[in-house]
Amino acid sequence: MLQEIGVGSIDDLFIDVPKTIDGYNIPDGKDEFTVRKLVEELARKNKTFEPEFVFLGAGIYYHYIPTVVKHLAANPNFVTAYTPYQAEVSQGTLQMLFEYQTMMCELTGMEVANSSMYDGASSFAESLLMATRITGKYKMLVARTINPEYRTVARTYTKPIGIKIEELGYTELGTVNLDELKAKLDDETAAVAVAYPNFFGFIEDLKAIRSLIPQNVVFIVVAEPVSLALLEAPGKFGADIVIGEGQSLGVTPNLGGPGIGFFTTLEKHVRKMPGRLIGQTKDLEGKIGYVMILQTREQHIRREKATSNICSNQAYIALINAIYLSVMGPQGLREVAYRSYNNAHYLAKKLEEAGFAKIFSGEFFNEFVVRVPDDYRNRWHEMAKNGILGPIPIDRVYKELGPSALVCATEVNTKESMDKLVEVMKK
Amino acid sequence: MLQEIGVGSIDDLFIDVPKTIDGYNIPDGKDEFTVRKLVEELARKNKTFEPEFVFLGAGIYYHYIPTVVKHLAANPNFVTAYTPYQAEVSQGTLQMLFEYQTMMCELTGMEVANSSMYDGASSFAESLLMATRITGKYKMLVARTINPEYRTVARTYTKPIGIKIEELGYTELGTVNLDELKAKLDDETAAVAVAYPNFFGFIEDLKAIRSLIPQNVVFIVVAEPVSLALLEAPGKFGADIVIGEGQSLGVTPNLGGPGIGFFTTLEKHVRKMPGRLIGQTKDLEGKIGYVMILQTREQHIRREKATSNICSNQAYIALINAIYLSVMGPQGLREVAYRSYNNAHYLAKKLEEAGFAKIFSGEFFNEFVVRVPDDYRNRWHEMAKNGILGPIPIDRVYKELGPSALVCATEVNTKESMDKLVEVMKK
Amino acid sequence: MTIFERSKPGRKGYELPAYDVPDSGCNVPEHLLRKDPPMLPEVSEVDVVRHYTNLALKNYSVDRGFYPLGSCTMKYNPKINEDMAMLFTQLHPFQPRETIEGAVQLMGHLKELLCEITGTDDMTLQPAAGAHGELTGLLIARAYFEDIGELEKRKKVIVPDSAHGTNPASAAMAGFEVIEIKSGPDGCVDLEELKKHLDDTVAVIMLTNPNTLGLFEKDILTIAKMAHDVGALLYYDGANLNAIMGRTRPGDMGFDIVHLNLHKTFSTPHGMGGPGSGPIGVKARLAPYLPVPVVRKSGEKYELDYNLPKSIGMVRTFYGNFLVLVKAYTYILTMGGKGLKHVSDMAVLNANYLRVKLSKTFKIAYDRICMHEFVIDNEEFAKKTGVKTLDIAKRLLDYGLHAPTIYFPLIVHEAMMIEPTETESKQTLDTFVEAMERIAKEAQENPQLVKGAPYTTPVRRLDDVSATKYPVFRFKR
Amino acid sequence: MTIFERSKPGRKGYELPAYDVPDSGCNVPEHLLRKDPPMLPEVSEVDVVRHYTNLALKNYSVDRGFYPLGSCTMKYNPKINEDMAMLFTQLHPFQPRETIEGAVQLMGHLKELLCEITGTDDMTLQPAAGAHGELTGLLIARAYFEDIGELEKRKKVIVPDSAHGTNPASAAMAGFEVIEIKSGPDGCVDLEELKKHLDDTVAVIMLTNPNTLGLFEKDILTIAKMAHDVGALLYYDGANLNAIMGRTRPGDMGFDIVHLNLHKTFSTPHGMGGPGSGPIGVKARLAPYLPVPVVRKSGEKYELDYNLPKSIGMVRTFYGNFLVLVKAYTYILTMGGKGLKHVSDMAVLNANYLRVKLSKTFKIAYDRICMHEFVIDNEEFAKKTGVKTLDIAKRLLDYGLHAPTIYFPLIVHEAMMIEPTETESKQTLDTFVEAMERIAKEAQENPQLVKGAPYTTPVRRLDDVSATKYPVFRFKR
Repeated sequence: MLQEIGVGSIDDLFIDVPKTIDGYNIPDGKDEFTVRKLVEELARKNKTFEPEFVFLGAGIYYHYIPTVVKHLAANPNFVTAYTPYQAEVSQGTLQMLFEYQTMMCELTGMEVANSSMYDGASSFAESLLMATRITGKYKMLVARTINPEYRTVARTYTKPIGIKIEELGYTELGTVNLDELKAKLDDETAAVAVAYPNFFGFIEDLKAIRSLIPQNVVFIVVAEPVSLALLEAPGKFGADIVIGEGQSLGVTPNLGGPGIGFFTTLEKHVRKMPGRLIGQTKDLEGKIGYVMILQTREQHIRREKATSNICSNQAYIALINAIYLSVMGPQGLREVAYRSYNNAHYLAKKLEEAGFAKIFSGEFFNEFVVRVPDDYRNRWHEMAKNGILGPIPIDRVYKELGPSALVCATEVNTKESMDKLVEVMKK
Repeated sequence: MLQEIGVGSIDDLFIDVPKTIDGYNIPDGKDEFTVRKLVEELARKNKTFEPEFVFLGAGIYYHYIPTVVKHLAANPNFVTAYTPYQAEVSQGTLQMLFEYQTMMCELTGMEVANSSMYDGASSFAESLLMATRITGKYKMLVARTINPEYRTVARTYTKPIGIKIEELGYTELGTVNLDELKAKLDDETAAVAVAYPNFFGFIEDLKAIRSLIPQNVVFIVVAEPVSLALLEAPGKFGADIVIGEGQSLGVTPNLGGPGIGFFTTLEKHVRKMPGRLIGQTKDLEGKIGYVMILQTREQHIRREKATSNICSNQAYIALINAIYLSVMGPQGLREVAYRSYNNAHYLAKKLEEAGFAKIFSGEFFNEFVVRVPDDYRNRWHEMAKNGILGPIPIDRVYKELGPSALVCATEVNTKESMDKLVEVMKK
Repeated sequence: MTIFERSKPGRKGYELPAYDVPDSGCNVPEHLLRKDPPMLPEVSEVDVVRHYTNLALKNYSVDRGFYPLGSCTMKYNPKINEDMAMLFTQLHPFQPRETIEGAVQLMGHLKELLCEITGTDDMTLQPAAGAHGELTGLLIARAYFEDIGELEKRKKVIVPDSAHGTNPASAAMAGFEVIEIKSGPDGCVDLEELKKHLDDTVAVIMLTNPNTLGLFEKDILTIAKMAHDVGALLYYDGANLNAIMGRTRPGDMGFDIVHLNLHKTFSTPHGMGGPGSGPIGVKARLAPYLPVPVVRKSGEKYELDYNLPKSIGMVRTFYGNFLVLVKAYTYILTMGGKGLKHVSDMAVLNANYLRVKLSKTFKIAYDRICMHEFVIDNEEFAKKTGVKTLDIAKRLLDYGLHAPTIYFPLIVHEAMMIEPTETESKQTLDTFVEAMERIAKEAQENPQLVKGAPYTTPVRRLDDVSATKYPVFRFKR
Repeated sequence: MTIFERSKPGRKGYELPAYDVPDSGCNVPEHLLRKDPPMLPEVSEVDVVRHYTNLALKNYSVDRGFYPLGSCTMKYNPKINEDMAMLFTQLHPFQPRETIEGAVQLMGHLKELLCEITGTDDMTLQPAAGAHGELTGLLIARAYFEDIGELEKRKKVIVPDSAHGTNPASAAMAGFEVIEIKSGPDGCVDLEELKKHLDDTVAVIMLTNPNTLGLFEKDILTIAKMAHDVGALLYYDGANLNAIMGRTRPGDMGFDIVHLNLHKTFSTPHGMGGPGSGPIGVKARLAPYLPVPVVRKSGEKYELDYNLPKSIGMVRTFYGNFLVLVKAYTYILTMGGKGLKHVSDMAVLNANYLRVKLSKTFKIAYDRICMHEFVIDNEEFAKKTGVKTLDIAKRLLDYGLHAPTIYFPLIVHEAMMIEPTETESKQTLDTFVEAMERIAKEAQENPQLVKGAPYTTPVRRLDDVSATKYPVFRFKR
């Protein structure tokens, strides 16, 4: 090959490159059997928990994942394909994403979904940027009951372009303070954002909130997708943008990543929307096919005027979501949502009986906050040693609450495991 | 659907069936999450060993299996396809089997390989039946150094049609007694069968054996396929049939099954051969393709005059063999064979130094037999408790040897693990 | 392109760990050392990946679509079965008994479940396939007759002409003489014909019930009595068990030896032709002849019983295709007793639905209520249109479907044997009917179109004849 | 057919375990309860399996064949990476710190390896993709200038016209003004042009090196000095790192902020568009601004440092796409230091071989020694034959190959940007050359043939224009 190229050595191909190093200070490569041992050793230094003994949610949830999900998603023609730049040999990807978009529209009650964002937090951040593009305004009213990490990420994203985020407090119901909302709303307000259910697990009254917000203010809802099988779709209440984290739809916890951000909106806003969109079309013989559409919004064409810089996204996780939703269907997802709801309420009652008072009195979905003893954090570590991933203490983030923990239950918890938790927490 | 059929109920479809039961005395079905728990519980009741601490072979071997083998074989278009009855939509299966046949021919030095048998033992049994078809004779001289289970299976298969198996003993070299062979050979002899390497791990001198056998006597060699990367191919010595167990070519031990029997012979014998054969052909546009050939030998056409009743075989395991051999190539397989050989010889020396004398003095491949104390069997169980799957005691099967154990090493054993074995055996 | 043509000298796709065992040198005598390395592929990991990925793309499979091969029971293979089998791959068959407690328990429990399903008293899980089970069953019969001193006179095995090809081949391998008897006009065993051949020279009658026409042998109880009256044994070919679960059991009908195909009824995947598993259940008096080891309950635990002095021996090494057993066990736990009955109900419903729908266009060989499968008779169709069953089968491939079993059973000319299984939806069945109807229309309007099929497959119609006449057994440079 | 069209009311593919928790009743206010269930598919397990199995069959992938997308580095993804990632799927990001010791150690070790590879002092693994990393890097630059009181004056980011589209978009998101500068006649940064725009109003210069023409910016040391002389920072777009490993490091060349695409250079699969991972390495003075948490060595152990008061905050939740990190870590262990150098050597060798071979038939935009990729300029070819780059790309699909990146970089008209990567064999490259040559011939002899391509794909050429003009965003009944 060198001869064909007309050079004498490989080094000749690198004449332009300043030789600043001669190789790396990195050990030599290893065969796969040795590598396997090394990585397995690291894996053994982690502790994994039986899902039924996990009571930790806070944005990442353990759910039953049907066996087929993993099997189908493992197909190398999904795993090792790239962005469908050549649509004719990417119909698998494109149709899958089109169907994913449809499912997310259905869950949220919205008209358009993109084909994925990095995670719930970056989706949230992008929704605020989009609100500014829609309204030309820079003031955001953001509920303090939105996931704290989402709000941190949003601040990181929005600060450079001058967006100002004002927080909306919560009441003893555990939901957004409507009086404060009324007071802070003004002509400068671009958007109001709440979570549904919120970080504490409580169900915001979207109807009441929307009724307070003028039509030209963008209404953003951060939704937990499993809950939407039980709760009315935000689209029905006049949301402009509904976003969230899709991990709970068939994705393992993965130490928090990869998950997936979903992003939905209304057709009238679509040209302000970030991310990739797949649309239906026909081929020259009239056969239905799918392609990327509205790419003029995107960075590779519109460059600095793009609606976002996102390019690589989480398409593979969208596949997992789509397979999961296909297996579960409307009935299965509702069963999951209802069991999660019911388990959380059973657990709340048991914990209350055991002396762990609920801090909020509103209606919650599958999480809620309880008062805990001052030394709870130690107990939490202790429980982990014994195979229970208990409710996470949240008083470092919500200092105003005092000693408190966020309790989570999903359909994977059992009566037995919940009774056990109550018993262990009492000690 | 019932209406379309014109019956009132499902029961009406079963009018001919005598209703002897009303359902089974079997518990109701369970969801997959519960089933998973139940089966995992059974799995936990087994003990698995780190491969490097396994010194047990005797026909089933632990080897390094490259990661790709499992990934590629998991393709559902291999797993859930059936016998390639419609060749045009089974070219994946057919080409793979054609290539598998080629690889087995190459390893054994033979001209034709079929596309698989159940296991090494049934391959062996079928080779004796084939010898009778070729010669019209019924006396078989079978080395006692052939795997005892193979000989048991062969007796089961051959007894009904009147084949008589006479055993050939072994010398202190650990290989077949040539004088006995000479003495027992007569005009009634259909075949002589030896193993290469044999059950004790010793390398039969195929050249010397063949030189004693008349050309019209069928020479059957039971071969260990990994060893054939190091040892001369039996085909080179004039074998008529070379068969064996293919588990060592990339297949996990699987508690002994599934493995695969390979079966190779010469073109002149092919019409007497059992099992399915794949051949190359062309389609009507001249494109190369593959089909099942010589089916007139098979049961579905020839019925009671078929060369065998085999129909379902171990095609999927043939795929695993083919992938494994593709990854390893001639160089990799030789490396595996040589390391196995060298490890066994290192271990033999160390054991000898520790007082475990070798019982035989011939040349061996990766197994050998040592003298052990009377209470060794207890020690063997004790070692297993401590994570070492030690050399298996064989004095129940070869009573004449007295307390003895078959030691095995492959490339997965390390100096460290072998030294450890010696240390533990000494105790 | 074959993997050998992708090969390039010196290229490799593997790497072994560093090696620190001192080299002892090689003492193998020179003439026993390999001179020329085998011509195995020399390829990189990516070459291997692409080769097998592209081969897989050329296969039809159950995971791709409808696969109505009659008597093959190509039902959907639940993915959880595969995961469960993976839990047992690292066990060595000669591990100390106490270290495989879970595996033995699984086999023991599975055996009990399968005995309950078949109505038998004992069972071996050792046979690796259906035909292997047949052979095992006949060897058991043989051992039984030998034991009771009747082997000399009982040399015959009766097999109906509608039997699977493996039946006569297995009987022959077991050293019996095969007597083929003709079916009656109703497609079932002709009792008169049977009577003619039935006497105390008969060792075994082998039946498939429902038979390969998909018809239940309604005289089965009479046949059983006739067999037993002359001292013969009745053998059940389990290929078609998928039709009758939960309603009757072979043992209850009078069968003495029952084989099962775990890869048919019990949903383990077919793997392009195997591994399968063909357990053999027997009535109590035949249990002493089972191959060793037999898994037996002993108190609360299961033991491996090797102490069967009258055993036929072994039919393969170890415990059979153990991983296949794990998959079948997983399936039975999943379905449960009620679920298995439902399986048969739906399998029979689907078959009858297809039969009725197709009977509008095609001639059904025996057009009455069928069990899990039925047979189309295209003899007239072929005469009229010139389009044979083979052509229809090939044309179905163009419609993205697999063809039914063709030219079997032999007693129906131009046969198409169709078994939809219970895992197919009405939607899929309708798609198949529609394709068949369109092909029938094509056969009338443009027979050459059908005779030239398939057109859309990775290769066009292949030349079987010269492939056998001038066989190419292996790749050569 | 969409999965929604396979749906049938009431059909289901799941089953949950028996449920014994007492029903507490539902207290959600009526108006917040869902009235109409979402229109999700109602299908059986086998329906789902077939749907996705058949969709996968319609995709091209690296596991199927050559995928020479320029600047995308579609190298082979070793299977062991996938297995290793599977060992970490069950961890919750909020588990107690002491229960994720192995995961933290892995991140810590990976960070050190990547710092060594990039020549940087510290790093965040949090960004989920390349563009996400760009944004992160620019936010760090912004925070730095704010901290040193220069943000008011430094509003500009300089980007060459050959830069990836994400560069200007990321700069805009970070609140900077984008200044695009034209490349020189040699395809590299024009130093005069750069000088014209470079003053103390510039915050950052973003470069890809080698650039998108596959050319190494040979004046890079000068450019770095020019940037630093006016107090600007130099940003390295890591999309093309695969060309230079083991010979130089961005940090050594003077880059202050370096992004990596683990899904390009470090072999993690592309997953149809993601998840990726875009770590950002920085020189020591920028470390205080990294997003939290930063993994840091503390004695023999690694800790998660959240205590960075000057941090930009977070760019996503938790630790980024952690499983992708595991795969990249596995890759680096496998390749080792020497192996990574060899990767770049072979990537560059392959690209040059292709370039020289193709230069006999096509015009290479800058026909001199290239790095890991190069660009074909089909402007004349299109004028002469009427066959455009798009047509050639579509025709390549008929040859069973994926097309290169087309119409990029924008500075070459009718561009084809070709990156073969190091994992392709000469055989594969020759196959590609042959296909390209045949297409060139077709374009001359029968241009309509090429313009009508593709013919053999699951669909023919698709209508992008009306898809955007009359967008259909979702399936509707």
